[in-house]
Amino acid sequence: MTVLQLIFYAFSAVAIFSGLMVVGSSNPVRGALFLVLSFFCMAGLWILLQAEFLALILVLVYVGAVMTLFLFVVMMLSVNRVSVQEGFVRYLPVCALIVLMIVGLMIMVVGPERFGLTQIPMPAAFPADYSNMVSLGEVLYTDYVFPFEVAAVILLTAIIAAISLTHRQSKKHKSQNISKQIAVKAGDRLRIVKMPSEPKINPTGGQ
Amino acid sequence: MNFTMPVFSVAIPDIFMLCMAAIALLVDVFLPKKKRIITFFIVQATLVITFILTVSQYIHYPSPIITFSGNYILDKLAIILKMFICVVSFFAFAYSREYVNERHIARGEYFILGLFAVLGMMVMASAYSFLSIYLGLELLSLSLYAMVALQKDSVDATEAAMKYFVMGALASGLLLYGISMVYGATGSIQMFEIGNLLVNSTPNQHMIVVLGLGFILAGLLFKFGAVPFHMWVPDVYAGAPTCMTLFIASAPKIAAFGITMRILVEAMPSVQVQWEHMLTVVAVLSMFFGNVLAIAQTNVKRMLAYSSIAHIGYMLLGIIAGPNSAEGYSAAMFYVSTYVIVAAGAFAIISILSKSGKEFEQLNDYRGLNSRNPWLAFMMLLLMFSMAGVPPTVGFFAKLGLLEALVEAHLVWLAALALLFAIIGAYYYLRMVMYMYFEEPLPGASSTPIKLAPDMMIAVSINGVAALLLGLFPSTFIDMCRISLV
Amino acid sequence: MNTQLLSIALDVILLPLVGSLIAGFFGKIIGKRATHTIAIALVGIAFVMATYLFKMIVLNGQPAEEGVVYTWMQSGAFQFDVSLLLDRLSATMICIVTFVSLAVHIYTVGYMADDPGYQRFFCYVSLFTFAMLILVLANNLLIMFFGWEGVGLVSYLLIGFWFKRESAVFGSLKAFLANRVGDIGFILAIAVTLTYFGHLDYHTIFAHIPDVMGKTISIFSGGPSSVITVICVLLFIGAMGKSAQVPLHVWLPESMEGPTPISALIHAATMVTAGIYMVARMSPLFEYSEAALTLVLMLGATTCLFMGLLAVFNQDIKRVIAYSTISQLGYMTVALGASAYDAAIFHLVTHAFFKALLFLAAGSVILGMHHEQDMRKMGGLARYMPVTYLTFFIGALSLSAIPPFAGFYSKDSIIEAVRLCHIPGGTYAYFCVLAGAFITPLYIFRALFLTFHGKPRMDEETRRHVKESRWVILIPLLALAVPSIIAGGILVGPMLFWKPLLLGNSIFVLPEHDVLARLAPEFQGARMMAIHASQTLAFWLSLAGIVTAWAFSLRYTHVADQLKKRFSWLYAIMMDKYGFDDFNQLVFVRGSRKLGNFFYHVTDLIIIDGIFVNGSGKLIRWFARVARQVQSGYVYHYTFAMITGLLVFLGWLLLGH
Amino acid sequence: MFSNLPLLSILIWLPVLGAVVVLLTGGDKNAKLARIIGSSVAFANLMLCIPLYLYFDSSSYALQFAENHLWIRVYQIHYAIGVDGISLAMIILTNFTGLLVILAGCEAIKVRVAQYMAAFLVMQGMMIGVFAATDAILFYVFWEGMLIPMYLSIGMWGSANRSYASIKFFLYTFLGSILMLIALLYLYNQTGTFEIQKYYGLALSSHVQELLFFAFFLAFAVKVPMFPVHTWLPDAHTEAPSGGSVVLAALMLKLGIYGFLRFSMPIVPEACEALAWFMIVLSLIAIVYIGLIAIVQTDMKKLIAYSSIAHMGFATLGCFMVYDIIRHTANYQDAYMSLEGAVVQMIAHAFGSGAMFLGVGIMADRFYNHSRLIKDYGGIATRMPVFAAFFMLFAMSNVGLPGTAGFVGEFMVIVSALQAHFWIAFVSALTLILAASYTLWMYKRVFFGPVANEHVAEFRDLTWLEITNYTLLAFGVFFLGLYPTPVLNVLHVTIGHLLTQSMPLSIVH
Amino acid sequence: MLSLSDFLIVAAILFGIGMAGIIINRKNIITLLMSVELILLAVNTNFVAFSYYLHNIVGQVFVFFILTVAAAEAAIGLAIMVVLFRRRGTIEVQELDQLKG
Repeated sequence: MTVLQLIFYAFSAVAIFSGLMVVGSSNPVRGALFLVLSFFCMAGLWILLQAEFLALILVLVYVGAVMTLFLFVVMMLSVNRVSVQEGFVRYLPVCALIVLMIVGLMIMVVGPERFGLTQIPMPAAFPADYSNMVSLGEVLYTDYVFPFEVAAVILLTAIIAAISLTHRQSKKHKSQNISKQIAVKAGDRLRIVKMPSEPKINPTGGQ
Repeated sequence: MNFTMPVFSVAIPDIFMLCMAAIALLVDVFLPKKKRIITFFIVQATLVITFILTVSQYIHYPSPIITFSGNYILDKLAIILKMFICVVSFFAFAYSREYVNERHIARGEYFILGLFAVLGMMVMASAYSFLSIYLGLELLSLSLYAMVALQKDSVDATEAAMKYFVMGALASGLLLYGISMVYGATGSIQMFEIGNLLVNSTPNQHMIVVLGLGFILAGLLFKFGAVPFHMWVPDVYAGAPTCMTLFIASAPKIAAFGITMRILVEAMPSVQVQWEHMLTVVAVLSMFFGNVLAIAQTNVKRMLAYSSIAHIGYMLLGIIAGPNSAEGYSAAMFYVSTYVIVAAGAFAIISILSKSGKEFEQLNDYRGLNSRNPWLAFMMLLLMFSMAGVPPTVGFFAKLGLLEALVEAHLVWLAALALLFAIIGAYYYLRMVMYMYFEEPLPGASSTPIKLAPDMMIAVSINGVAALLLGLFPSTFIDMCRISLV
Repeated sequence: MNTQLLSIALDVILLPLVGSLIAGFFGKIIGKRATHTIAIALVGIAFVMATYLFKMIVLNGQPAEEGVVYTWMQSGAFQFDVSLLLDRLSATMICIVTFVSLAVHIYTVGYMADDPGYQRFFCYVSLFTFAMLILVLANNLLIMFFGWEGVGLVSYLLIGFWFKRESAVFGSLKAFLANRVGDIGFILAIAVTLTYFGHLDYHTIFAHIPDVMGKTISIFSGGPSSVITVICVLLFIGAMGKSAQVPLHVWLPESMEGPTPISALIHAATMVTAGIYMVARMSPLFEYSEAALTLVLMLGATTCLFMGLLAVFNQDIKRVIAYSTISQLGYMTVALGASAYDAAIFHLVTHAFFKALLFLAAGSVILGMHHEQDMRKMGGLARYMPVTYLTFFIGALSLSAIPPFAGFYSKDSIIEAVRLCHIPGGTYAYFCVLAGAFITPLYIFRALFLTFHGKPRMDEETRRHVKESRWVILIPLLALAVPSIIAGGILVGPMLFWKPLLLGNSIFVLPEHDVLARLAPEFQGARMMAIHASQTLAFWLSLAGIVTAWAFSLRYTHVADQLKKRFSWLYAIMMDKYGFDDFNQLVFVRGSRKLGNFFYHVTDLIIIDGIFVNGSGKLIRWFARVARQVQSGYVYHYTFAMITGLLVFLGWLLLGH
Repeated sequence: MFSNLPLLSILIWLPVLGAVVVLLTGGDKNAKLARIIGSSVAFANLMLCIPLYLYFDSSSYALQFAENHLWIRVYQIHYAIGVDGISLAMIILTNFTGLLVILAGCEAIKVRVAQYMAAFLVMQGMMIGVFAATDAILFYVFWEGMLIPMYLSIGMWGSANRSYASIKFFLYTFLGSILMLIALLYLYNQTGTFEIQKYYGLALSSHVQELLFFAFFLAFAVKVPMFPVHTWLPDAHTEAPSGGSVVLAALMLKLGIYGFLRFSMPIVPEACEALAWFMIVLSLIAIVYIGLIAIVQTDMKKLIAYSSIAHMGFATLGCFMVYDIIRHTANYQDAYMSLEGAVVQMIAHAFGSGAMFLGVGIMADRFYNHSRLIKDYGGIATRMPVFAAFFMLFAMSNVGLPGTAGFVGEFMVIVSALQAHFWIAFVSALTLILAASYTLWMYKRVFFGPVANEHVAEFRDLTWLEITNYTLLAFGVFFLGLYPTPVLNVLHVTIGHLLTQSMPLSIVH
Repeated sequence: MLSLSDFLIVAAILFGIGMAGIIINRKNIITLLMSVELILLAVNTNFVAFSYYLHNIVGQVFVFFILTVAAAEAAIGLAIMVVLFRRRGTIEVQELDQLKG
């Protein structure tokens, strides 16, 4: 076992474990932290694949920004306490079975039979002056300028959406809503409740 | 570096729309609240101009142009899809105006996000690589999620948005996984290249592509809302503000059709047998469950949601028949575009009948609509019969094309099955008509005549009459669909 | 060819129609008086014309004429013309029809004077005359069928004339349906004829008989049947319906619910004889089918005897006469079966006179009794209604075949003819007609005695009002009485024996069947025939009948009662009219309704509608209700479904291929 | 003058246009105007039939007054119309009935008059379209399009159970016609055209022919309707307004027969020949079984509805006996009568049962709760003598009395049936009794007897408009009954041509 | 030596965990969002691995965009969740059942 393999298995194992913890932990804060862990591990794997730039981005953007956002929201909504999960255990076997089967199918296809080293050998090593970032940058602003622009628009959209969704309008001004006034029905204003009348009391006292 | 400068001019409509979206955004920010209606007009104007630009492209670019390093294509399909998208979106926004106005929905943001969604669809229409497809799809989806949630005071709308979002995210995850597989098998994400590379694929490649196909189809069918990836449809349609439902139910389906054609027909003809089989099952299930479940509904929006599932099933028939028939794809395109018009009309009627605080969604609300507003009832009638596929409405000719393709492709049994489900479907459309025409309105306020704003009336009339006129004179429309898919 | 006569014949047909239309459309406007004047005048003219035609054709011996009025329809190889045939037979018939019709028209003026449906009645009666004339003058089976159904319709309308009366309406329906059973036979006969002869015109049919004679048609799996026999049997089934032969006779007694003039016109003199006429008309065909003739003979004989028996036990004066009519029709049928077509027509003629007479007289009685028809409530009416009594008596004698009344000649000829015929079943028929000779006077004189003799049994109130009817009623009676007496004597020679016969070549008899020709040598004139009657068994049987009737109904009524007790089972059968009605009610009426109900409620409503139509709808709705539970609202269920779906597809795509 | 006009198109679209105009009159405020416009359009349409009849060349089987425009390029669908003898007869009948229904509606319909007029005018136009269309898809469009106004008219002006009946009607017929659509598409794939004429004499394997036959069968059998797909009809007829019932009975049922004549027989002759026994059996079932069911009906409209099914049995019988006849006699001429009988029966039935439905409507409109139950009536003849007389006439036509229209078709078919087989003729002749039983028994209970109750006692006799209507119908009944030649003359050549087209090779040789 | 399939298998497993997280999770939506992130992570790993072994930069470009979009997606998802929470006071998945049937 080479060092690379060792690193690979270690990172993979941790990544998978923390993935499981993300799904399984009952506390979202802990889940988020495990997610961060698995991101870290996967970033490690990416570096093994010589995608340094992306690995760094992953850590920076995800761990630095997105996960922080997650945690922020969790804290803000104070939903970190969670009620007991009924049904979790009951449905777990079925769900697990389905997922295992689907993963099994996937592995069957992507397994060594097709993607082993015999089929796809290790690629030739990059030249020494190879820079992942450069080669990525070269195509990003040329060949992929169109997707790049679209991605920018997506971000813009996300900004607009996030703001307009979470922004609460201040109720400073008061104005009439005429259509509402017109649409109102008598039944909305006054509800006549029918109640059983009082039992009749004999005024003479019943004697 | 062998970089060639992209032909920017082919993307002028998209670029224009993006610019206008930015302008609208800026304008909206600085407008006082009362004048925010201007945003609406800017958005609508953008759509109109984009439409015109696209039409001019139709004239100027008779042959396909692939540019932006293969990420972008401008062919007849893209142009016509864009035209449809613009038109349908225009109507969708037009209907939204009053609806949005009456409720606590941030109006400016709604239309701006809408414009971004339209932009996303434009990107989809022109996308020629998986990357552009994905990005366009996300641009569309993210806008839609947000727009559904924009009615922040509505329990249903927020819940719908949340469900839509979660499931949509899962679906794009599936799609991406599939894309990664195709990429892994071919080393390319560009439609044309993939198509070429897969022509002589090794069995290994083939297997991987099939796996990818399964995931990609799951993602695509989710966008269409086909069984078993349909579960979001009824909830989102019912929960979203009606004008939003109208929007979701209309233009995105056209865009989704576009990318489906690109992926299945242009990139993956090598696994045609597989996707035909899978689509067949999905189509049958969709037609069946869509139609059957619609029967059980009392909420009109939900009913139409299920009906849209069924209609997607029908549309898929065209794609299934496509490889073995001359007109299959164009029939599917005709079907989806006319369905979109009809569905938009139906949701539009619901939305313009709905008043804040009194949504017009239950079947019972439609009792005696004929005596309250005969014209509106008549429009609804036309739309319902069109959905049921009764001639001379356009729905019939749409089905006719599909069936013709199926018969040509020797799938007569599928045609028969489709029609059998159409009968089940006809039941609930007829029930709708029954409520409108045969029943007396419920006593009380809901028996008074309904007055509508004239622009709404005109828009609905255009929609309804289109269902009839496109039926009487469908030739041009069909030809457009054919041209785009030659 | 001289078609002048034919156009007169056409006028004869159309005049009553005009009368009918006037009475029907304008009756209310022009009033009763004008209505009956016009109707009577038109029928009168028709009668005069008919007489003229009779004179020209029969007496002067002008050749028969036929002609097409217009082509009704032409389809493929087949052409159907509205065409008329005026020959000796039809000329004779139109005379009788118009004469009886005229008598009834006049009689109606008195009989229906107070009825609110006066004009309507004239409309119907004239319409009936029209239809009957068409039937008679038709030149092909189809047009005959037109008339045939036409008279059926009018009969239906007339029986149900008093439509507020339940029994009348019921009777009319029954009459129509029973007739329709026969009509099936007729129309099938038409169909067979058309198929094998290619045409429906009489002369064409007759001309092609040799071609068709050997042809067979397979109906039963047992083996092929001769086409001609099939046609004849089917035609005869039609005749059975109209001419009330067993078992299709059931309607005739019920038809007595109609006004009495109708009973006289339709159910005695004219319509019921349509069947006889038809068989006579088709004699060339029947002659070639011994099987059919046997059937005719046997059924006629059965009808003759057994229906006569029923008359003996009936208490309703009109019904007695009605059963008598059936019985007499049986005689005619027997004559047909014996190939003595001329005798049948001869009896038809005499019967028309005396039966109309009897009916009208009975009507006079009923009118006098304020529409009481039960003979047990009559008695001793001779004193109050002498003219009626006299005419009824004449009719009864004629019916009883007492020489020299008209009925004698015709009936005696029939009995003699049957005696001589060699057709299978002849012996049975002979026995029946002889027994009939005893039964006939028995019932009619029983009726006579019960009605006109003995002590009056009506209530006091009625008795005070009983008086002789008005002259408009009596004139027809007297007018009919005359031919009832003399017609027989006059006609017997020319019609039956003297060559050339009165009906001449209208009727065709094979030489080996020609019983009348065999009788002819014995015939030495009407007077001699009457005198020789005393040597016939039939005559004595008739007398015995009269005596028995007298004995049981006037003298020894208690014996009758004792016999009734002794043979109560027999009496019960008689009272049940052999159970035909019960049988029909049970099997056909109730059976068809049961079947209909079963089909409707079980097959249609439960199986087709319930299970298939609504059932599939319900199934789908049920499934929809169940399936919507899957749409639980939970995101994890939704995604679960998605992923399961994906799994299935992946499994299928990856492993299945 | 008329030869240059697109007469058929005018006939089709004038009512539709009229419907639009009528709708523009708006609500019931302008009911009177709506009535006037509606009836004048219907009248104008009927008048237009006169040149149609006059200029029709009955010595030619070719399609006349033909118009042909390309409609949908992709599928080569043409707006192709034209008439032959059969369609001419049916078109005239449609216009005749159309006018009657509109006139009847003038009196009977009090609410949503404009919509009523419009619905029926559209229906009329569509039906003319069906009879005139010579392009399969055009035919189908009209065929189905007609369902919409019919559905509405049952549902909007029908009685208590109208929703169920209307939906049942719609789904049933929809179910029937879808398979036909597939069959048409199949043929299109074989020939590359939707022109019906091009389908004739197509060499199709017998297996395919049978499949096509059943596809067509379902469509047309539902419309006719034939046992066992007849159960929509009693409900639809019963619940429909009387005008709707009239259209259903007088015209819509005919479409089924027309379909058999236009599609099944000439396109798949071998299958028709092979399965003729099947059709004959079903027809006979219709005649007897349905006749028996009709007897026990308690609802007048249901009774007449069932009787309609039974009568249509004759039409189908007439259509499918030709094979047996020709096999037996080896002569085309002999089979004419069978087919012509079927067509005549269609027309005759329109008069008879149409009039009876109108009659029930007339009674029900006078009854306080619009009951159609036989037991609620009785003694009508006392109160409404004129009506009773008219109704008797139509009842007699229904019974098939010679001299009325009802006789002609039945006669022709029964007589032809004997050429096929004795027992077919016999069973079909049973209608003589069955029809008489149910019709006259109903007549007896409704019209005869003492006046049943105080509601009946208040009945007034026919109004002038109703008398006009009934006189028109009576004219039709007598005309066809006494002198069917003009109708048949139009048919001969067409029927002859149809026969040669519909004979499979196995018989011809 | 590490083969391509090793990476792909890890990715597949992560992908499965992500899916499982969505299916079995009944508690809060945050976990759902995180599961989606896991799925995207798996996909990204796929792309990166392919990119490396196929010597093709496109995979990495794709990942670049996925990361961008995922961030945007997360933002919108969280925003919607906030809106939902404000409206309903809960983000429990099993209480999102107003719309059904």
